[in-house]
This record gives sequence, structure tokens and C-alpha cells, in this order.
Amino acid sequence: MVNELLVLDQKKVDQARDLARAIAQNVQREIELNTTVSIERTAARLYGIDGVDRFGVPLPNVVVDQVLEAGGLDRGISYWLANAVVALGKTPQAVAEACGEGLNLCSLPPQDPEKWAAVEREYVPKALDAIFEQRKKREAAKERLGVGSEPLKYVIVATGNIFADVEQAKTAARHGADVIAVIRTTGQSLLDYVPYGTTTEGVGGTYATQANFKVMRQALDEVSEEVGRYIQLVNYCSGLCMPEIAAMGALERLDMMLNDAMYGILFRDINMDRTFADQYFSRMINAYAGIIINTGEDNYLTTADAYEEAHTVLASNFINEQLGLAAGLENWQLGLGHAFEMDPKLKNGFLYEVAVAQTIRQIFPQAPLKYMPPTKHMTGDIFMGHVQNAMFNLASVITGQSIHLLGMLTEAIHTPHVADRVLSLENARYVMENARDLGSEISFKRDGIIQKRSEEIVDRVVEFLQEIKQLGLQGAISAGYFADIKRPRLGGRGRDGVIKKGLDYSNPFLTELKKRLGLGE
Amino acid sequence: MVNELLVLDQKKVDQARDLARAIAQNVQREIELNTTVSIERTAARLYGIDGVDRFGVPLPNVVVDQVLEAGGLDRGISYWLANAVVALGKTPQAVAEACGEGLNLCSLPPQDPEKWAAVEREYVPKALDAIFEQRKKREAAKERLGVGSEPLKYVIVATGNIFADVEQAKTAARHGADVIAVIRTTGQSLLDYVPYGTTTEGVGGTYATQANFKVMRQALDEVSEEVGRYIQLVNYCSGLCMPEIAAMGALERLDMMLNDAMYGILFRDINMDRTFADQYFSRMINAYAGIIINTGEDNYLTTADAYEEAHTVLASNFINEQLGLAAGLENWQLGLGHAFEMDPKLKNGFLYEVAVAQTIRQIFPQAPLKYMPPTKHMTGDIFMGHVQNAMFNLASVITGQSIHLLGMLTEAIHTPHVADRVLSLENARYVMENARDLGSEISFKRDGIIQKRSEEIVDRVVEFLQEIKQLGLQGAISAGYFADIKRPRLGGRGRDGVIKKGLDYSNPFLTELKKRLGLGE
Amino acid sequence: MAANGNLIRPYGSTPGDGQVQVSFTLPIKAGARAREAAKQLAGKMGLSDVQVVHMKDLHGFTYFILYGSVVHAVDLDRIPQVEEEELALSFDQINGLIEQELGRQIVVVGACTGTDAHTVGLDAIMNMKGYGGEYGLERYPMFDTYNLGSQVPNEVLLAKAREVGADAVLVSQVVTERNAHLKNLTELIEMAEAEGLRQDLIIIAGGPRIDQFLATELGFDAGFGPGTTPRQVAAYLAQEMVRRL
Amino acid sequence: MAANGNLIRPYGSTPGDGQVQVSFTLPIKAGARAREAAKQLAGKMGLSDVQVVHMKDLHGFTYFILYGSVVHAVDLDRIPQVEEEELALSFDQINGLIEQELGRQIVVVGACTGTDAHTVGLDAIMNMKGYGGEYGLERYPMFDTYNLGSQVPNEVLLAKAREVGADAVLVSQVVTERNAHLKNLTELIEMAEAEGLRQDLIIIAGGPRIDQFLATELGFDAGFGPGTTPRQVAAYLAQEMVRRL
Ligand code: B12
Ligand code: B12
Ligand SMILES: Cc1ncc(COP(=O)(O)O)c(C=O)c1O
Ligand SMILES: Cc1ncc(COP(=O)(O)O)c(C=O)c1O
Repeated sequence: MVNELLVLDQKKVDQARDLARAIAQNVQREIELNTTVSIERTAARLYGIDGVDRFGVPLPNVVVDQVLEAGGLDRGISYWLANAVVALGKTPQAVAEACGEGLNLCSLPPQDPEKWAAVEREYVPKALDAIFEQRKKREAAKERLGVGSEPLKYVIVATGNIFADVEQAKTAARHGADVIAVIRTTGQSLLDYVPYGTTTEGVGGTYATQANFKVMRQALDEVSEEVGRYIQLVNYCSGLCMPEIAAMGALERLDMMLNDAMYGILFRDINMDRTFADQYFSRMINAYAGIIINTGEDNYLTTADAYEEAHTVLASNFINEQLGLAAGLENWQLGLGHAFEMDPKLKNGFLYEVAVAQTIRQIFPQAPLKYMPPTKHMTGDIFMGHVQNAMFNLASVITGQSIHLLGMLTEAIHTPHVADRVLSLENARYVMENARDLGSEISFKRDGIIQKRSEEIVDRVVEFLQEIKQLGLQGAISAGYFADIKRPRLGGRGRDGVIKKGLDYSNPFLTELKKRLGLGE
Repeated sequence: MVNELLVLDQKKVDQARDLARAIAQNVQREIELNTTVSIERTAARLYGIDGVDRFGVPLPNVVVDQVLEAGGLDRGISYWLANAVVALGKTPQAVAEACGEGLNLCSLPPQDPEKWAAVEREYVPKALDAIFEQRKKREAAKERLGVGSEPLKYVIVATGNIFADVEQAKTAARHGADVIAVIRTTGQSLLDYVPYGTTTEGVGGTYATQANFKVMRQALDEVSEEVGRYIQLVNYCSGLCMPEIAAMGALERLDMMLNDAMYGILFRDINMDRTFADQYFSRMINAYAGIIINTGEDNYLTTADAYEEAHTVLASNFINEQLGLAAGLENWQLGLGHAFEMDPKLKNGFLYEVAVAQTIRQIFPQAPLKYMPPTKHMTGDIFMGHVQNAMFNLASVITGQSIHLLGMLTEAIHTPHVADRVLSLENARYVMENARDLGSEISFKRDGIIQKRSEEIVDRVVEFLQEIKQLGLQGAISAGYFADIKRPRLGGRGRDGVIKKGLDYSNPFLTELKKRLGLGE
Repeated sequence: MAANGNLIRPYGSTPGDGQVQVSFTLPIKAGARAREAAKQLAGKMGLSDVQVVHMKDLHGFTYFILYGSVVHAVDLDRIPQVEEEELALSFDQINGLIEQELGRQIVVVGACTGTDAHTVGLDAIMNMKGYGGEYGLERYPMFDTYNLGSQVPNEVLLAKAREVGADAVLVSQVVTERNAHLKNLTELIEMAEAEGLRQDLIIIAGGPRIDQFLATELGFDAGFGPGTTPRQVAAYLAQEMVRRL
Repeated sequence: MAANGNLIRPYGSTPGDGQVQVSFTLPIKAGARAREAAKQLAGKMGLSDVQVVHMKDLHGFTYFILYGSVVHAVDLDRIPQVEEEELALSFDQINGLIEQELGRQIVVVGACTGTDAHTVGLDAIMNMKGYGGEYGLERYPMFDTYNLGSQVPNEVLLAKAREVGADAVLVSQVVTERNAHLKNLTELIEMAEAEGLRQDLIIIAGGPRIDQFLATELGFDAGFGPGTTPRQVAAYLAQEMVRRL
């Protein structure tokens, strides 16, 4: 499938991958020690708990917060809920509603372990089966309708209003979009709860809520039938509610999720223990739901220089791969990210860009790579911007990228207008069809700029990963190894939501997922 | 210099070139038999005759028409003028002015042959020396300032008003244009005279007049100093006044001329004997003036399909080359034309396009190829148009074209606005710098689409030229071999301006040019 | 889409947000005053919340790209209904209709008039080969066609129409610089009227800048713009001939 | 360039030809009526000789590109003169000026306010590294800088300004959706006034949609748009401080 345009030194690639595996294993060991409020809220959601109390607080928060306050969360929310179900003879949802009215879970008498274990045995498989149902539904739909040809054309909608988003998404699908991402409103990632219900007010994006997921998935199901192509839906499994959103997305049949092991730490200043724990559980859910994740390496290049820092993108790809595999994701689910952010004024910038894109392509031949468009160097000159996007489209088709986030000519101006998206889709269609087989037509000179640049990056990535291994990933992040940003181990948001697991801790969803995903203890 | 991206069968290329040479020689034999009113008017102009009579008729027309009417043109205008100069003791200009007032050259008594021969010996070298002076001036300026790097960025101005053109041209030069072409007003090519003086009224272009040439050359000389690059000027050495315009352009230091051996026949329905004779003399002048010609093969593709008819473009390039060499042009002066007119909807159209552009590049390694932009498939969608132009810019830099006529995003709408040109220049600069060395980085697969397409075209061109040789070029044109247009030998405009040379015919300018160009008799 | 029944406004991201994109060049050098001049011009055009997103100095001129929300709306009720498109008849249906209803060929004469030499569009409609995968009129058994080609003076076109007893005259105009097309088209109708030919002929115009509204305003029976297929023209002519019976 | 002294109009090909390009989407399906609606809207915007050069159906919406000649002109005399740009002082000149005239460092506090997390622009101005090959304020010996980073509430910014005895406050606003920037900027000035800080501070704003006119209208001392270099800001601050002595 992948054209071998470059000659890679497989030994070095293997070495880099081994280093990343070792780095990931070290992180993984620490992940196992902690749980987080969001992991526990996810468990609550998987028990079927949804809705808000009379103050508008989501019930998963209500139950988890009260247990946290009572100091009982190191046992895991599952125990407390199951215990309450037995004690009160109510469904978990009814229990949570009661909590909303004042009930305190920790004040209920402990029940017969056999009984609450039975409750877990009832609810846990039910939840996971529901997720698997959606997976089968997706697979059947993909099978029946197809998904468009790679590079898949991925566009964003971001009106702030889910119903307006639906209109924009449908129009995009009708004009060739294969994948629709609903961008989140500014700052949602820092909310330590997931808002409830359909929403119409957002700045620069639309709230990620389960109801909004459902509205959009249904609209896309309709338009999929109309256009004869299964249109995939994306949202953000990221921020302080990462695993909850994974659960919501799995249940509402989202198809892809932005989901990165380090993004929250670096770009949202979220505590690293929180993030590492959250990403692990969220990825297990994504893995089991058959969802493709999109990692966020493109973000490195919005502040750092794409030429100078190319190797950090690749290093992060390696780490995301290993942490992803550790969470049960398969290679076809690893939409590792990178971006076309080379300075347009750089002579031969296109060659350097192709070198990186092709290197990543060959190193991760089975991964559905996600290629991000020019953003940083886009200006108000929409005409030039459209050309920058054309070159990006070309780089993508030459190097055989999988998921192609379309650049918008108005990137520097506003979230896309309805026509912007259509213009971009037409740009991509033209360039990609016009140069469809160029990647299989050419080869690069052995001593050429592109090959040399590729070799340089691979060399640098090995060095870089060696240093990271030395420091430990947490140490490296603290030392500013990625995106020039230093994040101390003990700093960052959401740190008080990290709880050391008690000896009696249990999360039966995680345990069951491990089993179903075939992950050893 | 030229990257050998394709493997060409040199035997076939040689065969095609031999066929074209034979075809050209046959045409050349017939060219020698005729003169034309425009050739004779050119001689008059080279005697220094300029200006108009009181009815506004250009004096070169006045003198030539009266001799034609009197049946004396088969001797050549030079004799009649020289004779009058001797008879009246006036300068040729004064003689011509007198003709404007009623003098008839043919009614003057024949003078001592020695005397009028002496007049010729005085005026002919003077005229040619003046041309050569301009050539040296250009060469010095090019040497001193440089001319920009290839592909040279060539833009058109076409306001209809020479003074407005000047503004637009300067702005273009300041934003990166290397070459400025002043487009001619609709229909000038069918005028059998060259208008006089500066002009401000034209539709879709500006009159080509000697005064306009001078105004623009001076403006460009100024801006050349300002931008530190010698900005080259182009006009149309084409239509019924082809050789006159060559003379005007040579004297006013134009740097390039649209000048094709067959364009007038095919696209302006000008008689073929007229065109062949005119192109020969005009090219001798261009050759001696050090002017680069631009041939018009792009025009084939404005009506015919670029995929189907690619070989006709190449065949015409071969013929233009041979007729050009026969007129004393050197390889570095042969700006053979071709065009990026592939249907944008054609899958892999870019590959087919690159195949042709690269084939032509390798077949004519020393020629300053002129590559024309998409025009026919440009629509009112200026955004898509800008992307089509980007792909054209890319094809050009990959295949190492020399003279690159910038596509305008508004091609389907209007002659370029001042900002359109700047947007196009920025498009070209970005794409070409960003992919500057791509052409030397890659090679094409031996069994790939591009290589195969190239082979197919070379095969077809050999067949095609074989057929043309059989029919003779005139026969082939009559039979509709080019651009699907049939032009009978005896049809077409300007045929009554073709005169069989008498036994006593002489054109001392042509004779002297032959000598100076080293062309055998 | 709009508060008031038939008023519509541009739409970018949310219904009725009025978003438009504008670009132009002003004869002033780039800078704060130039940007303000651009904003004021946009204001006069009815834009509010104007964003000058690009300002490029062209040496004494400045090129601008801007976005804003236009205050104007269009009342759809004030736009005359036009037959959006003739019934989509097939090649065979068209020939059938003519044969049945007229019982004879429709005679059409076409030309690119004035100094216009752009024949591709007219050829696309009239010649065998056609356009967009559809045959041209010449291929229809029930059309008798005369394509006079390029740069045909209006009088020559009308003379030919009279000579062959044409039912319809087809004019193509591509060059629009200095409104060349308007002059040529107006002249044709005036001539046809002066010669008393107007009411006996279906006279239609086509070209990239022609549309139904413009054409009828200029006194033509119909106008055809970019992307017209020969079948649309054939269908129109057949049905119009039948209407005129 | 224009008949009347200081009136200017857009220019495409010939002086004063008024040529503008416009694009927008209307909530109506493509066709003859849609094209006419677009023309009418353009007419209301003051365009004459409107050419609809592109009409694309977006399923119920239609996207248009059009050209026309705008009748409006802008009177340059009505545009207030602004100091187009501060005297272009060099790094050393700026430091020299401050040292000589003030004899002490200028203290500046900067932040991306409200929910805005786009720090790149402010960093470009304030941090060591700078922008476009020029050092940021932090590198100037005569500036004492505090960059508070992203998502800073206005009250926190002002509190810090008071705390460090700032001479100048630098605010960056990049997100403009739903006019978020206008709200944040207005609030800041109101707070500063309420707290009696306004007149003791130079308060300036920057961002891709900020300019001198907008900023002064909102009560700021100056506004800086796209492409601003740190040296421009440093030069402005130095000279403004001197003016205020
Ligand atoms: C090909 C072409 C040429 C060819 C023409 C070959 C030929 N035999 O036709 C050549 C190279 C000769 C040429 C020359 C010139 N051209 Co020219 N040309 C073009 C080009 C690239 C494409 C036109 C085309 O073929 N379109 C394809 C056809 C199928 O589309 P169409 O004409 O719109 O036709 C469709 C409909 O409009 C409709 N239609 C059209 N006619 C009719 C008639 C009827 C009755 C009906 C029912 C329908 C109908 O149906 C058709 C099919 O859908 C355009 C740019 C562009 N991309 O549009 C410039 C363009 C039209 N040319 C232009 C100019 C200025 C010229 C010149 C004057 C330049 C010069 N100074 O030398 C010359 C002079 C020609 C002259 N005397 O008219 C300008 C016109 C500017 C303006 N708005 O006035 C354009 C827009 C380019 C530009 N931006 O400068 N040109
Ligand atoms: C990089 C980037 C990001 C990065 C920011 C990283 C960082 N640490 O800053 C990340 C990925 C985090 C991001 C996130 C988002 N972004 Co963002 N982002 C951009 C992008 C691509 C580039 C901005 C940039 O860095 N420009 C380069 C700097 C140097 O330019 P500048 O800011 O204009 O600054 C210059 C001048 O304006 C001036 N200046 C600026 N500030 C100041 C201050 C002072 C005092 C002075 C004197 C001068 C000055 O000087 C600077 C140097 O010349 C733009 C698109 C674009 N190409 O512009 C979108 C863009 C700004 N983002 C946008 C959006 C919507 C978002 C999100 C809300 C999306 C979402 N829903 O998740 C989030 C949320 C962020 C938030 N809470 O604010 C929109 C804003 C739309 C609008 N008009 O409101 C844009 C336009 C993209 C788009 N089309 O959708 N983004
Ligand atoms: C992995 C990942 N998560 C989240 C985001 C941004 O969203 P938010 O601001 O909601 O965190 C991005 C942005 O590109 C991303 O790559
Ligand atoms: C060789 C040549 N001459 C002339 C022209 C067109 O000009 P005119 O209409 O003045 O003949 C072209 C057009 O492309 C050309 O290629």
C-alpha cells in the first residue's frame, strides 16, 4: 500500500520504537497507581448515569464529588454505586438522582459483597455490549456504504450552535467531505464536567455533549444514505473529561476522537498524572469502540518552527503509538498526527515537508495518519491561503496520508463559513485527482534533499528519544522537551482530581475492558 | 541544465527533427519566390520612413500601395525609393512625405544604377546597425542587471490605454514580474497597416504602435533600474504586419516577440504564402535583433483537447524550430510554446501534463520554452482558478520551463486588474520557491504513467510528421492537420498582398541580413 | 432563513449573519489611513462589523480583502418569476415534438457578432460535436443550422436569416470589455426591428456574461449563460416554436 | 486619480473604474432567480454593471462570486490624519531615548485577556525572541516586562499593573467570534477608569483585527494590527512616555 519513496534505515526506526516502548512502559507503570475523578465519572456514566441535578450539575459529578469529599474515592465509584443499588434497590440512575436530592452514598451501610459484585456483573457487560453494538453498527455501515477514498477529506464545523452545525455538516458531506469534526467551544477542555443537553451557544466551537453527539450522528447517518458514503463523526476526547467523552462517544457512535497522551499537559496545562491516567482509560474505551484516535502533534508546530522541530513531532508519534498500543488500540486505530506548517517563505519548504510526511508514512505504514493543514502561516490573504492549501493537498496525496484535515482559505479570519468549506473541498478534489498517482510514479534521489532530510530527522529522533528515556517522559516534559513548554510534575490543572488507588480499589469496567481487549494485567 | 527525468528514444527524436527539417526546407523553397506588401513596407520603414499622410494612412503603406498599384512591386520597394532619393535628392522620409502629397514613385525617371545602389549601401547598413546597437544595449543591460531566474515570470497588460498599461506594468515589475507583454487590441492583427502614435483606445488590449513600444520600453527601463532587474518587453510580431512589427520592435528594443510560422494561417485565416514569406523576413530581423520569439502552439489547445492533441503541439514545435533556424534564429531565441490546458477533471491530468512539458523540455534543451497557463478550463470561480494556476506553476518549475506566462485567477472574467497580477505573482513565487529543486530531486518510474505517456507522444509525433512531409506543410494545413482547422492554399486574408518576385527583385535589407546572419543563399 | 417572509440576506455561519467578502484596490498607499478608507467604503456599501483582513501595498495603490455583514436584504417577491428551465426534453423528444407539432425543420442561423472571434461557445451549441457530452443542434434531424462563425457584422447575420428563411437567430457574445457585448446586442435588435424582421424571429443570445434577465431586457427572447447545453437550447427553441403556432 | 480632489474610488484597470469583487452565499437554490437576487443585492451595495461570474449550488444555498463597479467614493479629507507610524527608531535609539529622557526603565504588563489563549502574538511583542527578526521588549535593557500569558481576567491584569507600578498595559485579543474582543477590551477600559488607573497608564491593544482607529475608539491609546514588530511598539511606548513627561 505505502509507496517506499524513501530509503529508511530500519535499524534506527526499530531503535526509536524500542526507546518509545520503554518510555511508555515507565509511564504505564505509574498510570496503574492512580485513578481520577473523570475516570470515576466515566464509570458512573457507564452505569447509565446521565442528566443534571436541580443546580444543573451533571449527576456523574454529583456522585463522584460526594464520594471524593467523603474520602471514599480511592475505592472507586463502582463499589459505592453498586453498594447503593443493592442498599436501595434502585437503578444506578435513580440512585444518582437521589444523590442530587441529598442522598450521600458513603453514608449507606456496606452491603453483602456478593450482592454488589452481582450488580457490577450485571451493569458492566451491558454497558460494554452497548458500545460493541455501536461498533458493529458502524462496521456494517462502513461495509455497506464505503467511506470515501484516502486521503479522507475531513472538515470542521464550529458555529457554536449544534443545529447550525448540522446544516453546515450536511452541506459539506454533499460536497465531498468524508469526515466531520465538531469543534469544541473555547475553553471546554478545562471544565471538569461535561455539559448536558443540546446547546446553541459557543464561541469558536460547539459544546461537546452527549445530546449534541446524538443530534449530529443522526444527521450524518441521514446524509450518509443520501450521498452513499458513511460520513464519519469526530469530537474531542481531550481535556479534563477525556474518558467521559470517550464513553459518550462510544455510546453515540462517534467514529474518531482527538485523543492525545500529552496534549492536555502541554497545551492546556493539565496535570500530567491526571492526563496519563485519563488517556489510558479513554483509549481503552476508544479501542473497544473501534474508534480511530487522532493525536495532536500538529499543535507543536503552531508555536514551534516546523523545520526545526520536525523530530519532536515524530518522537511524539512514537510515544503516542506505544501508549496507544498499551491501551489496546490497534494500529489501524492510531491516527497519528502531523502538520503542514513549514514557513511558506522557506526555499524548498515543500521538499522538506514531503520528506517529513513521507518519513512518518513509512514508519507507521498501518496507521491512519492524520495530516493537518497550514494554519500558523495562513494570513488574511485568502487567495494565497487557498494556494498554500493546494500545496498541502498535493503533499498529502503524494505521500499517501490517510485522514486529511482540509485547510480553509479563511483560516486566519473566522471559523469556516459554509462556502469556505466547499471551496476547500473543491480544491482538494481537484489537486488530489489531478495528481492521484503521482506518489507511485516518482522516486527520490538517493543523495537528494528529501532523502537527506529524512535521514536527519530519523537520526535526531533517536537521539531525542534516548534523552527522554533517560529523563523519563515526565522529566522530559518538565524540562521543556516538547513545544518549548515546561510542565512541572506537580503542577497543572485537575491535580486534585488524581487519587491514589486504595488497596480495595476496583473499576470493573477497566478490568472487563482489559479482558475484552486482551490486555494482560 | 535540463534534468533528464524522462528516458527519450533519441533515435525517434532525431527522426522527428529530420522530418521537420525536410518539411521546412520545402516551405523555404517557396518562400524565396514571393515578396509581400508587408515585407516591402518593412523595407520602407528600415529606410526610416514613418508617420502618416493627411488621411492618416501610414507612409510605408502610401509608398508601397502606389508601387503595387502601378505594378512595380515585383522589383521591390527598395529600388523605387532609392531611385527617388537619387532623382529628388531627398531623404527617403521626405520622399515618402511627398508621396503622401501626390508624388508617384513609378513616374520618376530611372536613375543611374550606380547611384541608387549607393543609396542602398548607405541606408541598409545604417538601419541594421541601429538594430544592432539596440541589441548591444539590451545585452549590456541584461548583463548588468540580470533578468530574474527561470521560469521567468511573464505577465500581460491589456488596458487598451498605453499610459494605463505603463502603470500596470510597473506595478507588476515591482512585484516580481520579469517580462511584460502588452496585449494587442482585438483585431489589430487583421489590419494591413500599423497604426501610428501613442494610443489610449483599445478593446481587450492596446494598439501595437512604434510610439507605444517606445513609451513602454522607456517605462520599463526606468523600473528595471528601480528593481535591479532588466524587465523584458514583449509584443506581437504576428498578423498581416508581422515583419513591420519586427522592424519596429527591433528599433525600440523589444526583447521578445510572439512570432509563429503558422498561427496567422490557422487562427487569423491569413493566406499561407503571405504568412510564410512574412514570418521568414520577420524572423531574420528578430534573429539579428537578438530578440527571443514566442511561438503560439498554446493556441491549438484553446479549441482542441490537450490530451488528444498533445502531439500536434510538439510537431508544431519541431516545425517552428526548423523554420526559425532557417531564418537565422539561434536556439536560445526559440521560445517554443506549449500550454497547461489539461482538463482539470481528468484523473492524473497533472501527470499527463508533466509528461508533455518534460518531453518538450528534453527535446529542446537549449530553447527558452514558453509555457502558457490554463485558460480554457478557467471559470468564474476565481478561487479554483488560482489553484489551477498553482498546479501550473508547479508543473513549470518541476520541468524547468524558461518563460512562464502567469495564469490569472480572473482569466474567465476580464483582462487582468492590477491586483490580479500581483496575486498571480505571489502565487508563482510561493509555489516555485517552495518547490524550487523538486525537478532535480525526483525521477519517474520506467514503466510509469508519465514515461509511457511521453513515449506515446514521441511515437505519435513521428507518425504525424511523416504524414505532413508526405502532404507538404501547405497540404497538411489545407487538410486540417492542425487545430482541426482547414485552410486552403489559395484562401485567407492578405493574399493579394503576395507578389511573385520579378527577375530584377531586390531587397537589400534581406540580402544584408542574410550576410550578417551567415545564412547561405 | 430570514425574519421577514421573503427577505433573504447572505449567510456565512449562522442564518442571516449577512457575511460577505469583498476585495478591491484603492489609489492610496497602504497604512492606517488606507485601511480606514477601505472601511469607510465598505460602510457605504452597507457593511457593518467590517474586518480588513488583508492590506497589500502595490506601490501607491493598496489591495484590500475584507469581510463584513451587509445590512441589505433582497426581497424575493420582487424578483420576477422566470421559467427556471425548459422542461428537460430528450434528444428524441425534441425531434419528436418538432416533427409532430411543426411538421418541418426549425431553421437557425448563428454567429459571433461584431469583432468577437470566440467561436467555441457558439460551436458548442450549434455544431455536431456539441458540449458536455451532448450533441449540438446540427446533429438534430429537425434542425437546419447555419453557423456563420466569427466576427460577423449584424447586417450580414440578418441578411443570412432572411435568405434562408430562418426561424431563429443565435448570437454569441463573449468579449465584454468596454461593454462591447451590450453595444452589439442592442444594435442587432434595433436593426431587426428596423428591417421588420423582429416579430418573425426567435432571437436569442448566449455567452459567459449573458443571462435571461439581461437578454430580455435588451429585447431578446431568451438568454443563455455559462454551462448551457445544446439540448437546453434545442428544447427552448422547439417549445417556443410550438407556443408561437 | 479621481475627478474630485480627495475622492477616491476602487481601481481595477483604469483609474476610477470602481471595480470590486464580492462573494457571498444566499439561502436560495441556484438558478436564474438566484442570480437575479445576487445582482439585486449587489445593486443595493452600490454596484453597477454587475457580473455574476460564478454561481454554485450548495444544496439550498447558492454561493456567488461577482464583479461590478461601485458607485461610492471615499473622501480622504474626512479621514482623520493619524501618525502613520512612529519615527523608525533603532533598538539602540529607543533605549537611548528612554535612558536620556526618562532616566529609568519603562514598566509594561501584558496579557491575553478573557478566554483568549492565543499567546503567540503577545509573546512576539514581549518575549526575548521577538518577531520578524527583531528582539522583543524583554530584550530591551530599558523595558521591565511582565507577560501574564493567556486567559487572564481584566481585573487580574489591572491588579498586576498596580502591583508593579506599570507605565503601560499591553492587551492581546485574537478571538473575535461573537465580538469577544470588543467585550473584553471595553470592559478593561471601564475597569481602569472605575479604578482611577486610566490616566496614569498607557493602555494599548493588539491582535489581527485591531487597528489604530478601532483602538482609540474603544478608549485605548493605540492599537496594533497584524505584522506589528516589537520595535514599533517599543518606539511608540518610548515616545509616548516622553510626550507625557
Ligand atoms: C479560447 C479563448 C480565446 C481563443 C478563441 C478561439 C475560438 N475559436 O473561439 C483565442 C486565443 C483566439 C482568443 C482570442 C482573444 N481573446 Co479570448 N479567450 C478564450 C478563453 C480562454 C476561453 C473561451 C472559451 O472558449 N470558453 C468555452 C465556451 C464553451 O464557453 P462560452 O463561450 O461561455 O460558451 C458557453 C455559454 O456561454 C453558452 N453560449 C456561448 N455563446 C452562445 C450563443 C448562444 C446562442 C447560446 C444559446 C449559448 C451560448 O454556451 C456555451 C456552452 O455552455 C477565454 C477565457 C475563459 N476561460 O473563459 C478568453 C477570453 C474570452 N478572451 C478574451 C480576450 C480579451 C481575447 C482577445 C481580445 C485578446 C487579445 N487582445 O488578443 C483575443 C481576440 C479575440 C476576438 N477578436 O474576439 C477575454 C475577454 C475579456 C472580456 N470580458 O471581454 C477572456 C475572458 C480572457 C481574458 N481574461 O482576458 N481567446
Ligand atoms: C496558533 C493558533 C492557535 C493555537 C494557539 C497557541 C498559542 N499559544 O497562542 C491553539 C492551537 C492553541 C489555538 C486554539 C484555538 N483557536 Co486558534 N489559531 C491559531 C492560528 C493558527 C495562528 C495564530 C497565531 O499564532 N498568529 C501569529 C501571531 C504572531 O499573529 P497575531 O496573533 O496576529 O499577532 C501579531 C499582531 O496581531 C500583533 N499583536 C497581537 N497581539 C498583540 C498585543 C499587543 C499589545 C500588540 C502591541 C500587538 C499585538 O503583533 C503580533 C506580531 O505581529 C490562528 C489562525 C491564523 N492563521 O491566524 C487560529 C485562530 C486565531 N484560532 C481560532 C480559534 C477559534 C481557536 C479555538 C477557539 C478553536 C477551538 N474551538 O478549539 C481554540 C481556543 C483557544 C482560546 N481559548 O483562545 C480562530 C479565531 C476565530 C476568530 N476570528 O475569532 C482562528 C482565526 C482560526 C480559525 N479560523 O478558526 N489556536
Ligand atoms: C488532541 C487534541 N485535543 C484537543 C484539542 C483542542 O481542543 P481543546 O481546546 O478543546 O482542548 C486539540 C487541538 O487541536 C487536539 O489536538
Ligand atoms: C503567435 C501569436 N500571435 C498572435 C496572437 C494573438 O494576437 P492577435 O489576435 O493579435 O493575432 C497569439 C495569441 O496567443 C499568438 O500566439
